[in-house]
Amino acid sequence: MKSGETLGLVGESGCGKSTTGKAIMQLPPPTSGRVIFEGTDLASLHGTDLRRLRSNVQMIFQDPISSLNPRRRVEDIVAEGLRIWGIGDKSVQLAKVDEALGTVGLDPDTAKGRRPHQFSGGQRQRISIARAVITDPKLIICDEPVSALDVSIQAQILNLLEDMKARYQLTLIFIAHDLAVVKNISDRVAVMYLGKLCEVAPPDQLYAQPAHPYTGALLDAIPVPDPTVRPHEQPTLSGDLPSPVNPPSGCRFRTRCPRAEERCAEEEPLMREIDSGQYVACHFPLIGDTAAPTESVGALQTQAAPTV
Amino acid sequence: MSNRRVSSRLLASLVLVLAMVAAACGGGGTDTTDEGEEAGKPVRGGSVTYALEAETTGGWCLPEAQLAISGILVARTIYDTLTAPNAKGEYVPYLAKSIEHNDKFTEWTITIRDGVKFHDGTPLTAEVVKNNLDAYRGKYKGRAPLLFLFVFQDIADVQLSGDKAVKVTTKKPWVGFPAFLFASGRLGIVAQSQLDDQKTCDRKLVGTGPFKQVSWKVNQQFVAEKNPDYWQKAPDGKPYPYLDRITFQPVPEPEQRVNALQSGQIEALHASGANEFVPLREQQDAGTVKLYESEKFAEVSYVMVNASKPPLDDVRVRKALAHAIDREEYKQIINQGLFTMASGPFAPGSIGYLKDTNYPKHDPDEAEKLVKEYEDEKGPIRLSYRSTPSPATTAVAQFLQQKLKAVGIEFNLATVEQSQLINTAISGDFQLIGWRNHPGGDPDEQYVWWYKGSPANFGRFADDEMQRLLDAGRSETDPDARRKIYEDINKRFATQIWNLWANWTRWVVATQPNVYGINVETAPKLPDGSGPFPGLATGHPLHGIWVKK
Amino acid sequence: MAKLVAKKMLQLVLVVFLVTLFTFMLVRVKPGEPEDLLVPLSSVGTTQEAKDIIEKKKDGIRADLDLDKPLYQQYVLWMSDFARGDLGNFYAVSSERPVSDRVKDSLPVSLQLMIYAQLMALVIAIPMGVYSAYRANRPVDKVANTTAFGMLAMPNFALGLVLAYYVGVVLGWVPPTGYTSPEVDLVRHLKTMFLPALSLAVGQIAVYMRLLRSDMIQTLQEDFILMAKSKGISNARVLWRHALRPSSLTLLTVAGLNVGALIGGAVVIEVVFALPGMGALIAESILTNQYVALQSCVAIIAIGYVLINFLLDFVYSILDPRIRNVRAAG
Amino acid sequence: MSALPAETDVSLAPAGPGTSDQAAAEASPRKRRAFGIGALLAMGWLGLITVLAVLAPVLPLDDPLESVGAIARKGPGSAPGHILGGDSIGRDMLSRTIHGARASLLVGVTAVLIGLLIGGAAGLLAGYFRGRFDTVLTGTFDILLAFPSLVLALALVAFLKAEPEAGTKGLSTVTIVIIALGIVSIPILARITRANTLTWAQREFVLAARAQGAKNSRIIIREVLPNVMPAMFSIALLGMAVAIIAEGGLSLLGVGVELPKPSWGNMIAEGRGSLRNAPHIVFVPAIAIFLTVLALNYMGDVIRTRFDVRESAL
Repeated sequence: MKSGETLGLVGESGCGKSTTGKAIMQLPPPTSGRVIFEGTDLASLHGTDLRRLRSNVQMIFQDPISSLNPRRRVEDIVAEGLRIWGIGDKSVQLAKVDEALGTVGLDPDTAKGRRPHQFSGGQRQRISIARAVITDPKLIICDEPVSALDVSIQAQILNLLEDMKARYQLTLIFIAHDLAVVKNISDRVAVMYLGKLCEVAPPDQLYAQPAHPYTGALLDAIPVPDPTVRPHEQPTLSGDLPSPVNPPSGCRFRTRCPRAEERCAEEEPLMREIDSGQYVACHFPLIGDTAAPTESVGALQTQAAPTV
Repeated sequence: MSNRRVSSRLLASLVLVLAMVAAACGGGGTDTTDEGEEAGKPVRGGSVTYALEAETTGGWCLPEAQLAISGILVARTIYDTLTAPNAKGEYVPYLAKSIEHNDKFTEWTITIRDGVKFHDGTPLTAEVVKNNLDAYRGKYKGRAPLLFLFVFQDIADVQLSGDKAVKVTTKKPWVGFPAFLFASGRLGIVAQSQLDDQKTCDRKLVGTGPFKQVSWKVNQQFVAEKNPDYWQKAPDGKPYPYLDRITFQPVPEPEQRVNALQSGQIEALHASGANEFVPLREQQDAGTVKLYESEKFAEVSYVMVNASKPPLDDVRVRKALAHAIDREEYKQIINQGLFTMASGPFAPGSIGYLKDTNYPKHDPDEAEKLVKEYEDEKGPIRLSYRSTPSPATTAVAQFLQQKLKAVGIEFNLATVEQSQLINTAISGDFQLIGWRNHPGGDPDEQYVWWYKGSPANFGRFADDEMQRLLDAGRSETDPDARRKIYEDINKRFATQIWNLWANWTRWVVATQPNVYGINVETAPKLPDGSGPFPGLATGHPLHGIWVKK
Repeated sequence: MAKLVAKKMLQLVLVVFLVTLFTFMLVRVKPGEPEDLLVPLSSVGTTQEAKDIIEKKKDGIRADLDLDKPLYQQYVLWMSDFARGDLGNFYAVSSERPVSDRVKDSLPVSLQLMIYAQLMALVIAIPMGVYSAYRANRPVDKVANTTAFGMLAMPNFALGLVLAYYVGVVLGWVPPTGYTSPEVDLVRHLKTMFLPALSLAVGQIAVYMRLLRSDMIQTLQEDFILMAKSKGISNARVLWRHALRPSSLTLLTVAGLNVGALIGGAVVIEVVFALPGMGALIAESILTNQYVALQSCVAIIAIGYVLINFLLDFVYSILDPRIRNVRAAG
Repeated sequence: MSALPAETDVSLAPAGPGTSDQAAAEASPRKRRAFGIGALLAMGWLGLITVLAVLAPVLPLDDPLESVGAIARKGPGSAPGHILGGDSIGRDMLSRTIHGARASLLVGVTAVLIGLLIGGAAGLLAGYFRGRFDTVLTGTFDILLAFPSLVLALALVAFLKAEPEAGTKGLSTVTIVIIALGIVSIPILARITRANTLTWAQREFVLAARAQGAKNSRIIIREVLPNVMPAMFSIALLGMAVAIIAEGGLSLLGVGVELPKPSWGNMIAEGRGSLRNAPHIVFVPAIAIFLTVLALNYMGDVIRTRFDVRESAL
């Protein structure tokens, strides 16, 4: 990942998106694969170093209730990062809290003394964002930050995240199960299936010409707000998600893939660039008729290992 | 018994114990009974459940057993003693046919009754009696009597005298010896099989008594059924007992016993606390229960002092305790005004009884003076008092504590389970302890309790004068001289304060109105034709009990 | 499944080992020589004969308890005796009574008390719980709830004392004290057990009722109840046939777990009502320093408790995997 | 009620597993503030009894240890100046009841504090760190829980009780009872704290705190503890109730708070022989226990409802 970039990470529920997010934070450390942050393998860090590094990476969570401590006041929640690292004295901290609350669109004076339950879901997500940005992190992992919110609020929060990104020069990883949400905010979109990336591409390219059958199916599932367009005739995705503990052999998607052939069961497809900036892990992609070469082109580590 | 006048009422019994469950004796109350005349003819059959104040967890391997009143009652259903006290308190032959002594009271010949059988079918022989006596005095293989050992220290030898008699030789003249063959009902004659039983001697009981053991579940019940071959014959010519079955249930909480009787759960109980006398007398007035109360040949309730350890080895401290306690208030508060306060160990009617022994009067100022005197000399007095955890005994303990605190004596309380209390006393690991002992009988029976160095001298006072008096009393044959000796003993207690006297213990046996045969008027006569013993301190015979249908 | 059984068994063995070890240590660590605690007669011997008797007694106890051996051997020997049913003795100056004798007499009493209390609690609590769930937040429910709270706050020993006197004596309905075994007189047995069982049950009634009520309220909101109602099935039938069963799982779990606790938990009640059960036996053992007996009795109860837990755990994990998870979490 | 804390925690068990945090979180502020009349009464009684207990030595009461012969066994109202009458040896019942509250409340509060400090801390750490530490701790507590609690308390009291030698002072009986009941309450409080910690420690705000680089100690104290506190507190209230009752049970067995110092438990034990002619000696302290336990249980319940405490999943 490049600094300042927004990466959208998309996939069905349970496919390992949040795990990827947490793995980056080493919460808990991933069982395999590596996380390289500014040239450091995070798995090699322990104790204070790890904690200090974590403060450079922040998370915004899906559930606005669970992610804020109900027993603490907003001021304490937001200031926590500063206090942990002893940044500034009390007045500096207070000023920073006010500033952060202000930038996320909350009135610091009324908000500070209250507790999370006195806020609406959208406001709570704003608090989460204020908490995340207060220590000037480099990377923020947004774990489905808007999926629990009303549609009207979703847009506000997405806009706010865009603003924040610009204001604090953030790098964002934006996790969502919905391709539509990430389309506008992402510089690149990665599609994940059962813990593996299957396609990475800039959003416009991805939406216009999905290469992986799974991406295609996901795109088909987006409701189109145009009554003249008829729903797809063929069912988009059938069957249940196989167990991630014991994934199918070869290509993980083959059990649900309309294009699956014998090879898919025997050989795991590797990630390759199929178009400029568009990478796919499929033997029989939707674009370009060429079957995948048998030799690895090698690009991205498949197991949740973005680099910055 | 050829010779006696002795009227011994002795007995000492060992270990008795029982904390001072407040005791009895209602200011000369009458020994009530309103039955007798309308009782009619005894009926055979039926059963009685009798609630006892305690379980005898140690069992009834008699030579070794530590029996309190409840245990004695059970022992008297299964076993017979060689002698028994009669209406006048004289010890007359019971299981023995006769008991004779030489002129110097140093040789006692016990002749065995013919045709008596143990519950296992074996006959009562002179040899079994000899073995029993040897077992009690610690000379029988396999039996280890700890306390009777000392009671019978003055026995020199026990020998068979022909096949129908046993001859006991004593080390010195022993005037009151027949009383010791009763030993408060503890000296039952045990069958040979039980005597030789090493494992289950405490729970497989075989005697000659009116009832045979059926079962014993500890803390639950002891069941005994009629012994059809019992040697004592009722007036109708058939053997006693009248009842088919008797069941003893230990019910330690006195109020529960009264409750059980009132609710018809049981037919009889015994009790000695003021808290029980009050409701029982009310029910007697209402005609719902029948009482037999007795303060004859009573025990005395008291605080036993361990005189072997400072500060209680100093007579001034003991005197201060006596002066500190308001005995009149004790009577009102603890005994609800019911029982007579004791002046000494010997109850009214007993040899040695004195109305006024000159026991220290309530005098807090004098007490305080003595305390101060002692403390200036030897430092602060700190005492501890042990009693069982029952409400009645803790009330006594707290009352005493208040009174002593008022004269500047600190005093802490410790509760000890009933069955541990006796061990506490024996081991001497106490300063003050609530106690009840010395039932009336022959005063010589108290010998082991007070003799210098005796292990049963729980108070551990070692007094040469007392030793001299006790020895003199044991062998003195002249009644007047004897009385004088025991009066001196009584006075010696009042000046030395080895015990702090409370009240004479009054016992009551309460039954359903249709139960007869316990009180003196309806109880069976003794084999020699004399009247039944009126005291209740060592239980009562059970073979004459019958139930009107 | 076999793996689960094996794992549980291993756990069981471990817990039993630790429980017995704990009991064993608790008694052995107490200051003072065991034989002196059991026969506190050290200072009696003024004569050689008496000393001999006492020493012989203590030697016997030392040999009996293997006191000359190291602690771990004592434990192993005790456990192997225990496993063979030899629970040691009650030692007294005049007797040595096997503890197993007493346990044989006491255990049934405690089990009876426990079962009656349990049954009584369930029989009263279930209708109360069902009805107050049905009438949730109505006056009936509030009264029932308040009653439950009240019952929970009653110290069972004080309740026992009061019941014994007022119900047993003043009203004279049932015997206020004592024990009659069912073989002797079944009716009387049931009567004597009534008040102790009730005293013990009162707290449980409240617990069970509240438990059932809250589960039931949830069940009543489920769709299948609505459907049953819409089919015109009578309220009573809906409550008893359709709603009770799914609601009673938690109740039965808790009731089952209480079984073990109740065996020993009735100590005070047994003392109040003069019932010769295990609780009274343990109290007696503790208060009279009969520590061999104490060791064995406590071990019996602890093992019983662990076993019951084990069985319940096991049964329920088979019946309902959700419970396994919940329990694992708890 | 059962004298067993182990049962009691079950007993007061959940109003069902499905109570969601959502509900609590979204309860309106006003509703959260309001206490019902019941809670007010309960707090009033607890406050009153606490104040009386604390102030007992300076209140114009009779000496609780001094007998007045004339009022022995006299019922409430029958002796002027002694509104609750006298006990079996004529000590003022009102004074003894108030002084008894000192001992009973002291036992209840301190025993539970011991349980909270040790059991609470252990449960918190076990629930937070899990792993082997958790296994060992849970195992230990399971063993302690395998003993019926009153039996364990009784055994501990017997164990701790030194033979009273003249002139020496071992632990006072109050201390012994407190320690024994404290030890008994440790596994119960630990178990409940652990269960609650488990659920809270998985919340995302804990993750967020770790993401911000907070140390475990800070997370436990700042993030987890405040949330587990209501559960601990409500169980602590129940625990106090149980301890007060347990002291009574121990008193009845003769090993409770040492006489003549009154506790509600030993007052009942003392009065049990006089139920027939002086029932008030049992009833007055019994009612005091009843009301106190009722109030404690009720407050525990109120707290549980307000904070939506999750019970230990038994």
